[in-house]
Amino acid sequence: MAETKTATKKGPATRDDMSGDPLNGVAPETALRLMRNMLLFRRFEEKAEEGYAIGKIGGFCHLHIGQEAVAAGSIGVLRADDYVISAYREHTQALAKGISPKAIMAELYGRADGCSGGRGGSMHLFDASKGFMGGNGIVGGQIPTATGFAFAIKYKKGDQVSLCFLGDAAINQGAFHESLNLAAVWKLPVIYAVENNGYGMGTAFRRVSAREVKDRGDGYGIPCHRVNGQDVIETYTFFSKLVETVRAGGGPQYVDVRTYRFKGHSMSDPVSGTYRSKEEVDKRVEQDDPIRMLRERLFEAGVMDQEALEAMDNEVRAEVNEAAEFADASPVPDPANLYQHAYATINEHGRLFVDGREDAPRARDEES
Amino acid sequence: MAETKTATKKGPATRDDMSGDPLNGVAPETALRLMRNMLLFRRFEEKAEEGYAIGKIGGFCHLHIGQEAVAAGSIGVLRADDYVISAYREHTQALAKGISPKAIMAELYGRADGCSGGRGGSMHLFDASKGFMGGNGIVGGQIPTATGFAFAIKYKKGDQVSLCFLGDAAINQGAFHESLNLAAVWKLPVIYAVENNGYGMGTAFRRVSAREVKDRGDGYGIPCHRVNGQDVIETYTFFSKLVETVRAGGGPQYVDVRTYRFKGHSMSDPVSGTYRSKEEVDKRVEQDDPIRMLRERLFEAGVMDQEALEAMDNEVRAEVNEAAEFADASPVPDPANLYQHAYATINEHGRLFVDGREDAPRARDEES
Amino acid sequence: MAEITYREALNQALREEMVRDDAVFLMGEEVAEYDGAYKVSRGLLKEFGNRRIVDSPISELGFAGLGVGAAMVGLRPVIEFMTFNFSYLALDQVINTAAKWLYMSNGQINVPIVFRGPNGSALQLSAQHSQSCETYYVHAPGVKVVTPATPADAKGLLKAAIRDNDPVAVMEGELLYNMKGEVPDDDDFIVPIGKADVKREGEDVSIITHGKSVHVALQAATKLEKEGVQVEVVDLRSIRPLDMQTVLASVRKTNRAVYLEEGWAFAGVGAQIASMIQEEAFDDLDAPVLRISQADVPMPYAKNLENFARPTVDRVVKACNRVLYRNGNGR
Amino acid sequence: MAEITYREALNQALREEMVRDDAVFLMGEEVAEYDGAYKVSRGLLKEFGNRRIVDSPISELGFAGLGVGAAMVGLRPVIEFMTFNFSYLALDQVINTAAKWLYMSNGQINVPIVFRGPNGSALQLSAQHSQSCETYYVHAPGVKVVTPATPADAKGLLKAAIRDNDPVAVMEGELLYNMKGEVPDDDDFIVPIGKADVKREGEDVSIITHGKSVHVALQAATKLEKEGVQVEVVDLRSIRPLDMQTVLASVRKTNRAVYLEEGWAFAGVGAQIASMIQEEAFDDLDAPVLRISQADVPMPYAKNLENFARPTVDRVVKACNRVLYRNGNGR
Ligand SMILES: Cc1ncc(C[n+]2csc(CCOP(=O)(O)OP(=O)(O)O)c2C)c(N)n1
Ligand SMILES: Cc1ncc(C[n+]2csc(CCOP(=O)(O)OP(=O)(O)O)c2C)c(N)n1
Ligand SMILES: [Mg+2]
Ligand SMILES: [Mg+2]
Repeated sequence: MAETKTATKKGPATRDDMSGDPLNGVAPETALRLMRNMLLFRRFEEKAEEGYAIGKIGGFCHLHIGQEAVAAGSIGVLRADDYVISAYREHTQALAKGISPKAIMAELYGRADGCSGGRGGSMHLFDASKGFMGGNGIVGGQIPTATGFAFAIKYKKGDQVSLCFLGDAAINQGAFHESLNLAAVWKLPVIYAVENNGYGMGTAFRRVSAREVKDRGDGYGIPCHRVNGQDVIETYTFFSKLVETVRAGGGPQYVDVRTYRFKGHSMSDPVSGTYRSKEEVDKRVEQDDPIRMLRERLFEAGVMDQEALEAMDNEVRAEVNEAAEFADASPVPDPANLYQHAYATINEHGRLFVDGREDAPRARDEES
Repeated sequence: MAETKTATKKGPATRDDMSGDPLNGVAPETALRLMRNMLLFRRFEEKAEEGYAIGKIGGFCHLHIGQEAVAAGSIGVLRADDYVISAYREHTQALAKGISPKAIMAELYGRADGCSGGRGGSMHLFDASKGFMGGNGIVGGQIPTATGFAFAIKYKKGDQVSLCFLGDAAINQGAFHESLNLAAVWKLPVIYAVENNGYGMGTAFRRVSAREVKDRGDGYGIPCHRVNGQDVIETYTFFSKLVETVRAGGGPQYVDVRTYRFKGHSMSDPVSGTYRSKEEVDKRVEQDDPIRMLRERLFEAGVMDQEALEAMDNEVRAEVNEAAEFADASPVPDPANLYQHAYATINEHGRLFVDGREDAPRARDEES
Repeated sequence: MAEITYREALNQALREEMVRDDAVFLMGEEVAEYDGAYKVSRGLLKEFGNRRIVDSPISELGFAGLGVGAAMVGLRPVIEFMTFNFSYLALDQVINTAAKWLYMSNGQINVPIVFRGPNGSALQLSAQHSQSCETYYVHAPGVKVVTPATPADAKGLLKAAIRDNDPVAVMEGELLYNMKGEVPDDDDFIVPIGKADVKREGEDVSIITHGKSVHVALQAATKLEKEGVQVEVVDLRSIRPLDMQTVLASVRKTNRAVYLEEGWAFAGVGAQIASMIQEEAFDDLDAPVLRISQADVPMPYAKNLENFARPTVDRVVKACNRVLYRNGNGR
Repeated sequence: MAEITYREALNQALREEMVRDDAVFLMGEEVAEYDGAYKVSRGLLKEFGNRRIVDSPISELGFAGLGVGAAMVGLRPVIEFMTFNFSYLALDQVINTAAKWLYMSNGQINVPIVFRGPNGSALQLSAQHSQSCETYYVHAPGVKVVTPATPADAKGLLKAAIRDNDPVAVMEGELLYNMKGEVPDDDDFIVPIGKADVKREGEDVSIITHGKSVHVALQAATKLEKEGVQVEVVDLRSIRPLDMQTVLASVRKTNRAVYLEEGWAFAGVGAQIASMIQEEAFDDLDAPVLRISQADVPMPYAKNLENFARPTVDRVVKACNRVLYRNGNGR
């Protein structure tokens, strides 16, 4: 593993309860599950990177490497019927919410068995049955949607939670502002989790904001929190409480989740060079690798040893390889279905499609 | 005058300097000018109301009665080359920035001599030569524009100020959020003055915001202020300082200007009934009339007496009557100019207008 | 059948669908305590309470997007734009989310939402408040657009829109709200989306139109009748989906067509219909399809300019005469 | 004359106009330190500093609107949208402010602003990132829209746009940035807005098109030439204003026309042009004007679906054959 070489470094992992428990009260099996998830996320993203390099994956592709603890530690506390929606950097979040690596990889490959039938690609993963409601490629576009999920939950008197991921750069969008106000006024069960990796593409957050991410939540009457998103135990513990608060009627919450992107913005962006130095990235990778941080905790707690970790890693790698094989074997989508799902029913009174193509569905009445 | 009957009531006028000076250090001639302006605004709006009732004015028309001190006390401290932009409730602001009552009334009447040539109407008053850059009918739409004026001022290393009026309800728009952040990041010379009259149409602000107007400016790193916009002396004193601060490079400012609308939202909205009680309105009109408040100060300071006030009022009434007569005598715009100013030059290479009308200007090349 | 106003028809449609299905709610500026800026939702707050009739802040992007999210998870939001002019602010949510979620999710997530409100010009509301916004809603696939011209169509189309599983924009007209007409009482009265309506039959020339302009077309038809010209008036009612069958049948009968619309011509609805007619009925046309629209300028405030900029009855009559190659007025 | 890329041509245009006029500045996401998401502004920060090359937050409505305000008081902003897909968020500022201020102010306030960036699809960018946005910009009067297809046009039109006193949208293409072509070195080289360009002459059929599709049209022309069909390719270059003179001259010569566009058909540019052609050259047409466009669905991600949804050379060839009433392939 990449992080083995830094095995002796001490990370900034917190010990909230002062009990000396390296897992901070998190059950060992939970901690192991978090480790497995994060490993899966890491290996999945590495595989995606590979797939992109060999041309199996196209379009825009944004990796979550370095930010795995955020997905594992937050979505990991949710129920199956809670809703998650995100932006375009959402592979691991989709995995965390229960979409299989196969279905996601097949989607990245643009295949019929993909979780979006090959129509969405990397930025648009969906499994409504698992409460994963998409990736939105428009920065900030998912924020009102998540607010709408929360509105519906409250309307139906449910106790689910709507979890909305957004990047630090997204908080400069008007959609953020309008949504937070709506959520505050109507006390909606929604958590706005800002994955604050410090950059929006090549723009450091401090260059486009006079205040910090956490402070930008002031003004709405919504509790503002900050958590170290590299430390999955801290993240998990924090979100466990927060989600229960929201479920119990605590209303909307705003979280500055501090994290760091280990890779470039997308596949075309180098890891470092223009907007951040190699030194900066190297230092953060060394200090803030979420997998290394959890490994140290697990080893210290005696819950896992190097051997067990390697076994787990091999298992996960096998799973990811299988996903890639599955994806590669999956057929491309059938062009005969091109028009399907543009509307709920494509065969209506009147023509829905006016491109003049022979294969475009005609109006119901025109066929007779 | 309407406010005569409350002449004995004490208003909440402030005495900042504890000197006992009822004018709080504001020069008597300035105070008299403010009074004249507010009287002019009041009489102008009453005349507009009349003009609407008799069908001389059409469309939407929003009166500023009750809020006169805001316009007088803030725009009153500006230079001719400072910029002002507002929403649709902007008659008095246009007057304050120096557009003549005649040109504004003619605009309301939809006449060729109107300050927008009869094309804008009540919501869209302009005089670029006086720095009055319009009324925008899209709630919040003027906020980025004002920010752009400030950007240009800084770009050209000027020392003007951009003053942006918006309603309390406009702060829930994304344009507000994006603009304040841009202004903060680039330290632009702009003042966002929220005319906080407590309502956006029939919606009380507290129903659509979990925090107060002043607090909604938190989060941007911009100084947030509050001022009593019914007290023109307080408003004038406050804006005098604020404008100097901004002119000296103090960067963007956010002001919660507390005020109250004495009339309905627009001509079709009753003064009270649905969303605010008659008692509420009556009480505010009685307590918070800006003209009455200044009159008391002036009388107390011995700068003006009832007779002088009445003389001033008569003068102002005459001016407003003249404006109405001028408007009525002004010709309607010439339909032959319908296409003019849709573009800077209407006779270009290629057709700009494709409505197929014979009178539409043709392309330059087509004519030959 | 009762004679009611267009406003009452919309109100009935909302009321009936809310009674029928608890998932239906109405959200927008002033829809609750104020009964709607144009009083379309009169009495609904009282009947259904503020859970289902919801006053929103002035945040078009936010509340339209909130509605879209709510629609994805089982509700049937009716989002009122005070006028469609303000909905440019929400367009990203309409086009990039509402219109695409079903397709991008490969059919997993329906978005049964209605966007409604007045569209087009009223009286001297100037450039920013007088726009006909059809083009912005019909261009991208994924949204349906209907434009009721009568009280019956208003009720039937709004009910159909609420029951529809796709996003539907219901574009009304401020100047139509007070119009009266016969409307079926039946709680299940629906006007199917995608069915045009021949509002008047005639053999000589077809005026094809939608929305408020239907009434201008009917006036032009009356005028022309006096000159012996029989005009057929086809009201699209639904712009997407589009009932080309009815349009083409009319053109094949009259061999001449004029498209009349309130809004601008450039890439307007008329452009689409005119080009389809010539594509599909080229040999049936005895004259080009002409289009009558607003003058290609922002709508001016002054009454005389506004009237001059509008697509008037006279302009429609003139266009009909042109496609009939006659001089008009019996000359 | 030098052979440079479309990207370099745009870069030169920006540079030259910035040297020429201090009022010109460039603002957008990643335009400065990152040299532009597509490297169009490479080196400009270094040359002009951060007063004039300005990285903005992700606030399309805000910074587009800021540009509009700056333009009103004497600057000449060039606002880069990273792609036009994101500009739906800014549409209110484009249509309700930029496009209307001059008119509403009775000619007092000019808005000399340029909105520019890539438009249309690239490779597998899916539904939200592949849209052709012309319709949203051309429908309302007050904005001009140009769509350069070659490096020379890119340079000449961007320079013209920056010097123009109205808002101009310059719609580029991600897939065009690397294309090479001859470009005049002259600092005052301008391609006038409103002048179409006959990119290839022919007698048999006119393909009228704009933007990236020009190259598809040229390929179709080459293919058809082998079958003995002489195609004329008319590149509008400017959609508003529209050079109908050149379009009509071509149609009057060939008597047959196909409109090709990248985007959707419904109320697209092709609809406008097709309807104008039949309005103004009805008697010259030997066949209906056909339109070839993207399939009427959100752009799917999978490569095979994307290719299937695109308006391909084959589809254009087929349409030409149809208006020529021939079966194609010499059959
Ligand atoms: C509305 C919009 N503007 C611009 C873009 C282009 N863009 C894609 S990602 C991105 C940066 C977003 O940064 P952030 O929100 O911090 O998320 P991160 O990539 O760091 O996860 C930009 C500018 C976009 N997709 N949508
Ligand atoms: C974007 C937009 N949404 C809605 C409206 C309709 N509208 C006009 S004024 C108004 C209320 C605005 O209230 P506020 O900003 O407080 O200003 P006030 O009228 O109190 O001066 C509304 C909702 C509009 N003009 N623009
Ligand atoms: Mg980021
Ligand atoms: Mg208000």
